[in-house]
Amino acid sequence: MAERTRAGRDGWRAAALVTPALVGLCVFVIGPAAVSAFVAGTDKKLTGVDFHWVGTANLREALSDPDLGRAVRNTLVYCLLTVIPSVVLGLLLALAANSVARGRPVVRFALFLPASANIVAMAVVFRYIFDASPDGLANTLVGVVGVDPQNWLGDSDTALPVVALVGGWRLTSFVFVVYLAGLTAIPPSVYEAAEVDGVRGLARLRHITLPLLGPTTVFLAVFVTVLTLQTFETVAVLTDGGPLDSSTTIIYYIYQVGFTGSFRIGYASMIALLLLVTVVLIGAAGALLGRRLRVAREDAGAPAGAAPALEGARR
Amino acid sequence: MTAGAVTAVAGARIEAVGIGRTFGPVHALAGVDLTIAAGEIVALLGPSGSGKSTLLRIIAGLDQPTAGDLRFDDRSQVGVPPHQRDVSMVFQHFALYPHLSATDNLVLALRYGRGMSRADARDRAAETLRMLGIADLARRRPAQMSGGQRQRVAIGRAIATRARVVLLDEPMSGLDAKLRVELRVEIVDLLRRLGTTAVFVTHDQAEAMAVGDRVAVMNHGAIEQIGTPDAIYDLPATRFVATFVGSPPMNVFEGTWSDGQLRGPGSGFVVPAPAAATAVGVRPEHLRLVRGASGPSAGGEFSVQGHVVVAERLGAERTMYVRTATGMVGVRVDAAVPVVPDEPVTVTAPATALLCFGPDGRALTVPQARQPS
Amino acid sequence: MTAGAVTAVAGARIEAVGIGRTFGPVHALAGVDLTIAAGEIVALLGPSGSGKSTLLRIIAGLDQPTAGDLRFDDRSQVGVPPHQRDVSMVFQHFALYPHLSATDNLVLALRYGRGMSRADARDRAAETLRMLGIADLARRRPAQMSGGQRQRVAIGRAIATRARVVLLDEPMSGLDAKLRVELRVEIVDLLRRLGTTAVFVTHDQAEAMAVGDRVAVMNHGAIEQIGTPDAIYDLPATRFVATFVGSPPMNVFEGTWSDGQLRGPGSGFVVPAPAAATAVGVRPEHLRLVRGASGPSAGGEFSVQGHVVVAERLGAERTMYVRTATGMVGVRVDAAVPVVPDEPVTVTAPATALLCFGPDGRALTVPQARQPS
Amino acid sequence: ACSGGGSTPDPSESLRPTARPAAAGVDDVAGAKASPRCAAQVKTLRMYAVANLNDVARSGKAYLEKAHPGLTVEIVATAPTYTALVQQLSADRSAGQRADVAVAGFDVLPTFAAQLGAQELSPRLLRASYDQRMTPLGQVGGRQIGIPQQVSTLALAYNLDVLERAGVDPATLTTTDGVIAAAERIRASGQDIQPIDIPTGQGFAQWTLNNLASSGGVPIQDDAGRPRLNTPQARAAAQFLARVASYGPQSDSPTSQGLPRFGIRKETAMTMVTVATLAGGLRFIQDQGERGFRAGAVPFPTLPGGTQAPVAGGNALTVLAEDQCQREMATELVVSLLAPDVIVASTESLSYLPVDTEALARLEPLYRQYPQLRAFNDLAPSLVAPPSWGGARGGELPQAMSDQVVRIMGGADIDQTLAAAQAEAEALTR
Amino acid sequence: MWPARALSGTVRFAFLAVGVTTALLPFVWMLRTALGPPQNALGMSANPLPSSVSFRAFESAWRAADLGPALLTGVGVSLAILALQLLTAIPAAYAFAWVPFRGRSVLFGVVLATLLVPPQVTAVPNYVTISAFGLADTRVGLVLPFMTHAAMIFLLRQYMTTIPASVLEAARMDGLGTPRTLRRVVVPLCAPAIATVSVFSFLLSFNEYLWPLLVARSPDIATPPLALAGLTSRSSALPDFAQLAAGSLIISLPTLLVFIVAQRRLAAGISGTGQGD
Ligand SMILES: Nc1ncnc2c1ncn2[C@@H]1O[C@H](COP(=O)(O)OP(=O)(O)OP(=O)(O)O)[C@@H](O)[C@H]1O
Ligand SMILES: Nc1ncnc2c1ncn2[C@@H]1O[C@H](COP(=O)(O)OP(=O)(O)OP(=O)(O)O)[C@@H](O)[C@H]1O
Ligand SMILES: [Mg+2]
Ligand SMILES: [Mg+2]
Repeated sequence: MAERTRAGRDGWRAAALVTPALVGLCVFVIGPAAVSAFVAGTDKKLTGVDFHWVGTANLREALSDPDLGRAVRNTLVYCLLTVIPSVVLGLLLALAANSVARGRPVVRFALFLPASANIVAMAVVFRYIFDASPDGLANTLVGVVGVDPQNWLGDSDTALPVVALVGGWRLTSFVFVVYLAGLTAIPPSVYEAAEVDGVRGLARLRHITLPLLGPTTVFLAVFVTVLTLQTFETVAVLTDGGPLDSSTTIIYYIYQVGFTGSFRIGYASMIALLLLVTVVLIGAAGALLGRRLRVAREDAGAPAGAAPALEGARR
Repeated sequence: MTAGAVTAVAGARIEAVGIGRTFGPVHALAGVDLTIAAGEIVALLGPSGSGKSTLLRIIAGLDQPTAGDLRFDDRSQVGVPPHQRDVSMVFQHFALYPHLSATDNLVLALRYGRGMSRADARDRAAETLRMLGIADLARRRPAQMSGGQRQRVAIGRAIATRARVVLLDEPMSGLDAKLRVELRVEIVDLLRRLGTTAVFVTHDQAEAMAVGDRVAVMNHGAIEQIGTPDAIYDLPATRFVATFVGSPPMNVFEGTWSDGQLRGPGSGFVVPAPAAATAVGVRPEHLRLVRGASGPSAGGEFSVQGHVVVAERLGAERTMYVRTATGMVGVRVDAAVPVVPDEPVTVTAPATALLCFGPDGRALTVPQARQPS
Repeated sequence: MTAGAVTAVAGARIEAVGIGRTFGPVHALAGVDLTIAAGEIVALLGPSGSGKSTLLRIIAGLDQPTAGDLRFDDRSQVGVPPHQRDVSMVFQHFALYPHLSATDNLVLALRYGRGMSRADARDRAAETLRMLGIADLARRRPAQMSGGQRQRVAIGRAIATRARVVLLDEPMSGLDAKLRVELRVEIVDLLRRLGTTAVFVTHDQAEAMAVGDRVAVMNHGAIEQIGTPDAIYDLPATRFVATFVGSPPMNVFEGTWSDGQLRGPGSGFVVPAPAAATAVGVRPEHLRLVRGASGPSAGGEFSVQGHVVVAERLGAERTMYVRTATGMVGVRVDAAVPVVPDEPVTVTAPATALLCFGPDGRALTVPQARQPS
Repeated sequence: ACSGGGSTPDPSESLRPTARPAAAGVDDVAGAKASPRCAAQVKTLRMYAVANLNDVARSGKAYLEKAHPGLTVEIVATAPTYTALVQQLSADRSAGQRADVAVAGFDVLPTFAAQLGAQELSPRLLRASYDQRMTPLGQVGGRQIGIPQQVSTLALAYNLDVLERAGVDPATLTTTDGVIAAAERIRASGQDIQPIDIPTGQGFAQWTLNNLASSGGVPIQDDAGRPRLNTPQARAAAQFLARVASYGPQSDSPTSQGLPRFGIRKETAMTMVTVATLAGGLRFIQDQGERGFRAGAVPFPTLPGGTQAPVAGGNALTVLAEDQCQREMATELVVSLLAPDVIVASTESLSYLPVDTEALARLEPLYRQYPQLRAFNDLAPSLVAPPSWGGARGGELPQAMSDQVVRIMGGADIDQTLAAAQAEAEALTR
Repeated sequence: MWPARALSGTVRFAFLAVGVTTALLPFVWMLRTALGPPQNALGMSANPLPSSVSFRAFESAWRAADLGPALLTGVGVSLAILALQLLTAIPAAYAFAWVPFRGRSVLFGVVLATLLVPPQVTAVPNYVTISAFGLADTRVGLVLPFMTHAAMIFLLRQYMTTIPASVLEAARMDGLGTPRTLRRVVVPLCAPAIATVSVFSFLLSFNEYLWPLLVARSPDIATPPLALAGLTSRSSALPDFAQLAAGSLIISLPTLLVFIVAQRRLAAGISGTGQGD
């Protein structure tokens, strides 16, 4: 009885608290997403007002669209090239920056910069760093090791890696910020214990620091993946998805299909819907798997809740 | 803990000579001299901020002294990193590796600090956990253990390496009062059997007395007194030691000295005292409670009057708190003595039970009757 | 704390009837009955997880019972939100608002919970801090205070509202042993003068005994015994209470009963015991230590043999731990008794000092000689 | 004009030859003025332009608001590109917000006609001095959807210093063969410079291919609007482009990359540019003084034996208003924006081909300053309308065709790729 | 032992130096382009110093793109968005962290899933909504669709779970009620996290491009990225790179400033705890 009134009161309280946010999300994200899910079944054009229900035509087209296939592949390559290196580099930089005694603010400031910069503004610079000219900065650098000048952004072999490099440049900075925060949260006493135990250097990194950064890494894995999947501006300002669609990612492809060319917003919505469903499914599966693993691990040991009971039995 | 056979270790002799440590303007340690015999257990006792942890960390090698020398068995340890000192440590709040099982917590130190093979390390870890009676915890992580269990694992980690010196920084903090009492008996027993030299930091005087072969009482970065628990309790060298050790603490009464006598304020006590005494102390158990107000004391006996405020039952006895003109006085009485709040009483003590302190806080005379037992 | 005048409060009478609280499968409270008189201080004592906090939170209104009724002065409080109950609380680790000064910590509760004007609230806060002798802390934030100072502010926050019931959940946790002892005297004195009803949760038996008018010993979500500290100590109702209260704890020896006698294993003790007794307990202060091994006891006297293991000096006395065939035994001896490790000794106790327990852990007889003092 | 070394002028000015306020009006155009009834009725008029047409649009606004007191002309000129403009228009249409006048790039005209509700305009309402040869460029499927306002086409700029050192006569740059021969000689002359650069991004590859094919008499779109990429002319054009690509990396955009490489960094001897960007580029090169060079420009070469039939680029003014009165007012605005004064100002800032003969006369000082520009005005009669691809997905064709050309320039088999391009084009225009 | 330490120190230093250089390089380049003469703008030499220094590009970018009003608009809009996001996210985060209600985890999952919806597909429906309220081409229209951000709810919730429960219970005992608990206790305790999410929110809003493109039609409410894009397109002849670089630097200033001011707090806000002391 009491439980119920309490739950009821909490229910109202919760409703009052989440309503403003939910209204915002419903009106400006979920609602439009639902509209877009509907549009995904039509041949609507961005430019036009008339449209027809086309059933699963868009879905069938998407499933056999070679350009979408390439965009998916490009996205995976892009993720591979940005996520892992930037997480590794960001971590290493954070570890290094965390251990320097002097000049830490300078290092921190410099490494925060890329995450804070406006990518549209930075594009001007990056386009010329990766200029095809032999005098381009990138070409000058690779020239030092004897590599011929490359048409970095103009060659379908190098465009995606270069875009990924720029994306990674920003992402590394973001990862750095987050890992630096994670590192400061590790209690120093654990490190001191390691020091006395003689667990040092790489062993310390492997057995202590990295495992303790686990939660931060999980957080990053989620956020970085979302950020990477949504990569749009980096592609737009550097290559427009080209040359030959070699740097078109899924999000950019959605833009291309729905906002340029023949403005097929219906088909673009279908792709967006597929993307959303896929990622949510993967995320849900991941969460489920994570829970399974955790449960399995706790079964192997003893459930946390058993500890007090055992303690009592011991007496 | 099982009393299983334990490979004994040759504990190291520790010598600290004039150890100082400053943090900017703060003198955390101001010239500490301390010699600890091989295999001895010394309790470092002192209030918060007195420099206990700092001294321990310097012994461990986690911190470097700004002055003085530290020697283990006559080898200077200054500049030697912790893992080369053959010390191990139990940290306040244990500092277990939260992501590792009990076994792995031990294995890590053994493999990387001692270079043991994985198999050997596992064997040693299992043996240690068994010895501590927590073999069934082997696979649990710290979050899945109770406080007492964590404590045992932390101790296991410290002794598994068979280090010649074991340092314990408030190893009982955060544990139940009851558990603390139980565990400290076990820890001391274990350390004794291992034969390691041990330094045990605590700010609980009862714990220090119970655990240490000798107790070093620290205050403001210096050791005020070091001695056996008996010596510390019965022959405190300073007023600080006298009041810090003992629960309820020694009652200290300020007075003014003249003509070989110390007088309390108003119509307070009058007791014989050596020159320049400024205060006199009496332990609660040396005080006697007399019902009703009585006249001033005779024959050098200590006596003050007051009213009963509150009483605390402590096991077989009771501490009666009496409000007097010179402050609250704690008197140890038998549990059978009835408590009547606000009852006027007189508190007396024989002259032999008194301890006088000079203006610098040092104890002035040791009454003949009181020798360390 | 200054003994300044305090506006007294009419404490509320608290009645808990069959209070139960389950968390899923866990029975945190299993039918608790408890009546606390107006103005009384009850200490809730019990091991970790015994349900002390749960009971306290139900009294506070922070949690709702799944069974039973709670009444303040005969008005049921079920469903009444905490701030309408006229209770206040001191939390474990104090739970001060870290971003607010001492004054503002108090003002917040007064303004919003009691609807006082800003000026009135400030006055009351200042008055309360003055009363607690920490007026100079008024503008400091918790991070800038020592543990003891925070504790005082937390108490100030609880009493400033003049609530009729003050609840304290391990209010001393995290404080120095020494400080705890000092502060509890002050707290009790203050609560007495205020006249509020108070429930004081602790897992430290010494604290519970010192603080409570009555002590309620909890175990597994139920109250095993409630009574004055003397009753709890001298007439424990169960084996659990007997061993949980007292430090060092009561020694309990398992035995097998036959023919009106309980026999220890091997050539252990033989004592007269009521039918179905399974164990006998003796407090350390009732045991006597006899040098050397002696024959089996005569005349119903309790006697076991063993070897001295270790001794702990505790103020005027010493606890000697003796390893016997039936386990480790703690014996309270005078500090003057010398300690010779491994010396064979016999430990004896008069029959009047013995307490027998049945298979369910309940105390079986109360020896005549032992009445609550 | 050639100031030599001296002080560096403000480049932002040198890059925009002249930007001056212009006066718009319709006084001299019979029937262009809205009826009094409509003038009284219409209170607001919305005009959409891309950012660089902001100044032009403002002239029209100034005129119209003066001519019709009480009228407000709202100018939306925040879109940086024509595509962005279409996005804005589409969003407004979805929201029920109507546009009255909009600027449309030639390649999005079909979208304006089919989707955005562009109205058919009457060329009869134009000034007599309007260059009638331009009007076909604004037609989609035979309907006059827009009135060309700024018209441009492709040009080849060259570094005369380099050419002379290599012994190349710029007069030989009229055909693709001549260009290739010149490139060979430049390469042979041992100068550290890329002989030729033809930017391919943003649909320019399709434009170049079409331009060349068209010079052979067969543009890549037939009169019925069908793709025609498997012709010998297209093949010859593709061959030329493939050959060009062998001289080094080709730029993406002519303005942000091709011209800077040519004019600032002097990395290329010849580069394809648009006429519109020429004046700014030439002036910038001149202003570099010592560090500059002699730059020339010719119309983009034809296929061997071909004739100049350049494919036009640029934009047209369209009327999107459906309501009769709104349409009248919108038309008046469009006509006013085609006033010679506006054309002059617009051409001075960006060297588009003037669409008004009177304006042409008044631009004489500009042509005296940049004689290289004069030749392009002669192309007006032969200008060819850009392809306007129909079908549901025709809008994607320029990019798709450009990609195919890029493929060819990247070394793909010409016949196969053109066949694939044809197939793709047919599929998209179906 | 010592040499090994020194070596690892050197490696670390070298690594950091490379990292810092890589991070700074594009900015140095931009500055060099903005300060140098136009002939120098695209000189690719490795020399980071311009051959001569002049600030005229900054002045001309400022004038040509109307950066003054644009910056004001950008900062104003971003701050308004931030305020709305905090107002909506703080209560929601609190509910998700501390108020149990049925379907909480599912709802939280839905909230998180909104992070995955591409802005491209919501843009037009949102424009329709905004227009329906007559807010197209207004600053309010620029602000409103961003009134809530799931990432902010998520981050704040994570942080709020580290507030000791007893502090919130103390507030309950004190009778603060939920709104006051939020304002007087939760918000001050979450200050580090709020600072952190504010920085990220400001960053995102200030650099937003697609939405202002659709909504901001009058040049006087153009946001900085839009103004910069206009700068690029307006000189559709040869772009003035010095001017562009200068413009880019100018519009990067507010976010840089925010980062400089907030950098100390950033770390604390992401994974610190709400313990307060
Ligand atoms: N890293 C440090 N920087 C500055 N001052 C320090 C540092 N470590 C310790 N101190 C200061 O040195 C003094 C002694 O500190 P220490 O930690 O040794 O005391 P402690 O006796 O262990 O106290 P506790 O019982 O609280 O642990 C204190 O005044 C403390 O503030
Ligand atoms: N919110 C909860 N959810 C689930 N179980 C709970 C919850 N709160 C308490 N419990 C369980 O109820 C039992 C009693 O807990 P409680 O906190 O009251 O013990 P306690 O006596 O206060 O212990 P401690 O001395 O450790 O504070 C424990 O088994 C505990 O695990
Ligand atoms: Mg310490
Ligand atoms: Mg509790």
